Amino acid sequence: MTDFNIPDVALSNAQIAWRAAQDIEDGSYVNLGIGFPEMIAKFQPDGRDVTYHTENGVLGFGKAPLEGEEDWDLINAGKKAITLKPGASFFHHADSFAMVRGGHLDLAVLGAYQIAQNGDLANWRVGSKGVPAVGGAMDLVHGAKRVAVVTDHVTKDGKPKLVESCTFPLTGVGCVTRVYTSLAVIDIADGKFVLKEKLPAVTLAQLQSVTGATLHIDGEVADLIVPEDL
Amino acid sequence: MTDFNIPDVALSNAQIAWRAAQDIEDGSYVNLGIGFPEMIAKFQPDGRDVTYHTENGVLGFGKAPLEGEEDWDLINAGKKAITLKPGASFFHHADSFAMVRGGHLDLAVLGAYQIAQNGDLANWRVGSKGVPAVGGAMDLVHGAKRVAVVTDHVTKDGKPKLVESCTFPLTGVGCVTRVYTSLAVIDIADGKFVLKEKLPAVTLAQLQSVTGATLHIDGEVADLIVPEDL
Amino acid sequence: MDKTIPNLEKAISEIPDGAQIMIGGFGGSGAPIELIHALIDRFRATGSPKNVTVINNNAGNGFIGIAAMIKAGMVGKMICSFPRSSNAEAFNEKYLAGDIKLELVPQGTLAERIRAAGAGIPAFYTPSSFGTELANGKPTEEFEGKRYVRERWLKADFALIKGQEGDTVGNLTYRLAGRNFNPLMAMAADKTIAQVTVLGAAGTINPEQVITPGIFVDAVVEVSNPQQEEVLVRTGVVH
Amino acid sequence: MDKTIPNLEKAISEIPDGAQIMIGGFGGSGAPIELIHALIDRFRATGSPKNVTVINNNAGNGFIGIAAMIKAGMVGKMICSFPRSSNAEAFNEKYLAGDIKLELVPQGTLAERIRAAGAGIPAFYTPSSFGTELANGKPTEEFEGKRYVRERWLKADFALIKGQEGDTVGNLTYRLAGRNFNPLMAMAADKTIAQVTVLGAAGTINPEQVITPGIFVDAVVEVSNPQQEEVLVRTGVVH
Repeated sequence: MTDFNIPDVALSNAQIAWRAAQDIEDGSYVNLGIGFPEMIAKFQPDGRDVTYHTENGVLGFGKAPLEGEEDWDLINAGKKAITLKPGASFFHHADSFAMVRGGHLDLAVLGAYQIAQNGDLANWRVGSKGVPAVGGAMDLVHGAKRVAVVTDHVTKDGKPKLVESCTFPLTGVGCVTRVYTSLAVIDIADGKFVLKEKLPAVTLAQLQSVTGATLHIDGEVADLIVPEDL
Repeated sequence: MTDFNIPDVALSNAQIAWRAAQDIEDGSYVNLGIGFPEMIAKFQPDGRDVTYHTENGVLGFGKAPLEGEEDWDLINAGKKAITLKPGASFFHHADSFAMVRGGHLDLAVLGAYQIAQNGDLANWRVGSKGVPAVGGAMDLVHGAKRVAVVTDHVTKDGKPKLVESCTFPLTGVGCVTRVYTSLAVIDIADGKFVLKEKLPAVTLAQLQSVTGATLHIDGEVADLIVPEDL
Repeated sequence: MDKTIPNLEKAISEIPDGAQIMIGGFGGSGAPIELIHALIDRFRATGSPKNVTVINNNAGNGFIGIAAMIKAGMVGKMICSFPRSSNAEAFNEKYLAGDIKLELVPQGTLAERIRAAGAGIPAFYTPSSFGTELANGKPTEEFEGKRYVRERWLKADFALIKGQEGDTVGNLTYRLAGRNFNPLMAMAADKTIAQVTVLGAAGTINPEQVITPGIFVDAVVEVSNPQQEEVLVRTGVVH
Repeated sequence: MDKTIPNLEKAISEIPDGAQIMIGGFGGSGAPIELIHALIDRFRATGSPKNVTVINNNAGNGFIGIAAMIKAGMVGKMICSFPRSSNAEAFNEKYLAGDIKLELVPQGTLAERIRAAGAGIPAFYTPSSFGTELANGKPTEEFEGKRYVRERWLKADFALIKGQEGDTVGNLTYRLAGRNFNPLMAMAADKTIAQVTVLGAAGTINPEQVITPGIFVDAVVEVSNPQQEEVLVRTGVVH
């Protein structure tokens, strides 16, 4: 299916996270999904004042504490120990999801199994087997002013994650507006994937060959350039 | 219409309030409507520990402060200055009405223009003229485990306030379960007025003659006896 | 992310004609009197903002605050639960003359509609007002044998609120029963402007004691000796 | 109105077979471990309460708390948002064997359903889960061009929660992120039982700093050196 070897050129998770971090605006309120998206906070550009929200009722948390200095009553939604920044606050779960659902967050960044060209997201289970778990994902895809995804461009066995329509169970309908992948940055608008940036080493034809739906061009396609040493 | 002179025998508001106060249970949470019902707190029997709720977000308030010692940020729903008892708490309006609507109050006592035999209450306006105002009445009639009314038995011009069906705009449907009037104590059950107590000086026939719907007897009718010096 | 605004004039300067404005407070407690008066002063000086809709439990008392807004002629509509009172002449006169609109909402429904707007809940069911004229035209539904009215969220363009302590990132506490509608309105408006009696650096409020987290607040202005509405009303002060 | 209960055994003694029980906490924070363990001890000694339904965000971890309840065989059903995790074998085994039921609820919807129960709101609309399999069979509705799912309140017979400071009339505060679902569950259960780390006389908590007003709490028991769930899980403690 591909005429190029994706692992030779694909960005690492850290590089994808770095690219996503560049778009976090100064003064914004942001929720980073559990796992891979959490890494984005590490790459927040200097000089930007960002307030992080976590579903379990904390606003304004900072870095992880040193090992051995954890207070396990102070954790994030991923159950990791956190610290507080000045101006932090605690609140109960209903107020926390009022922040999510009520449109108070500027940005939520999530992981994905599949993203459809209409913005549908599938990220909570891949079938009907095993123990299902949904957490806050179905809430986070609604309400935040911007919902973005960070993901490898293809699955481990090379199948497209950007598709015409999702085959895995949906997390939300028409909710994603930007996808940061290991090969490209793609916006979703009017039911279409619109290519904004791609790795210089990958041709448009190559990128299309590993994408499950048509990539549209609307204006310039910039080079996706990230630090090499991440 | 009446063969007796009501003012000769009718209880004063203070006496009605005293009678209502006898039924307030130890350990209960109570909301007393603005105006006449507020008077009930004065007659709370000794030894009963009652926590009063007010719609504007205070639980556990006590007597009015001395004149000149008011703090006007510490008021009840009637805009009167209050004081706090140990164990009081403040909360916002949504939490306050969660207490009301969510069934957390044991008792709400309100005033009335009319009460129907099915428990309908009309107490917020008498027609379509003037400036309407509803406040918390439409919420208070729902949720409290027991909703009672204190009222004169008849209007100032002698018309029944206990009626077959209300002619004034309704506050709530089928919500009142006990009425303390200037002549009697009447329960509402299964769509009927059930007479529980009446003034010894008033005959059943006399009481019926000033009541707009049939008074049913179910078991003993006790004498309604209150302190004379109120 | 310093949300501090240096003065009242600047804090309310962006409110346009026709804005829907939530104003905190209940009776004489918790109202942002200085913000309201700054808005009236702007209207008197410039004619704007005019024809605003005000959401509050009451419709103003005496000659200050919301009553003064109404008297000044800048309010086209009130959304409230209890406009009637012994000294609410400003509203009464305009209402009886047909010069101001009124949407009357039961107090608990008003609070819940505002909270719903802040929480992204477009509609909910409440037993309040079922079977009354205030439920006319609204959908109803039965759950477990009890009947309920469906109510919609209530949003605003701006909220003017009053806090006790505030910090530069917008965290707030409230004084006594002055809390009332203020934390709810902070959640429900596109832009929330808070006057606070004590303004500190981020972190001066214990994170466990924050009542309104800063995410709900867009602008904070310090008014260190705020006027108390009830006292102004009782002493007949006119703004 | 002293709501103090002298010990854990007495605090949980009235919970019957088949009870629907909300248990506060999120991950390793804010769980009333001692109340849970007292309930397990009672079940082991008497066979009751059996076949209970537990409402919590998770389905227990390690060999303590809710995981130990499940392992003990007293839980017939879990209502939660995130049962899956790296050390949730107790639930996983029973679930995959078909020995425990699961109602999976998105986390924000779970919180709002509990809050709705406490607030007397029988149903509300949320965008969460619209168009997903978790909305199957639920009514939907469009408001201003966006589609929503109607969700019902979620009540319980009992809530077991953990506070930091408590007083004899049931007022509570919470420690850090240990707050989470605890204040909501306190509102939504017929009977709320709170363990608190510090118990004081009525009035020891500043009324402005009360997080859960006592009206929502029926019983308070002091556990002055509570175990921390995450530490128990990480050290492999078995109850």
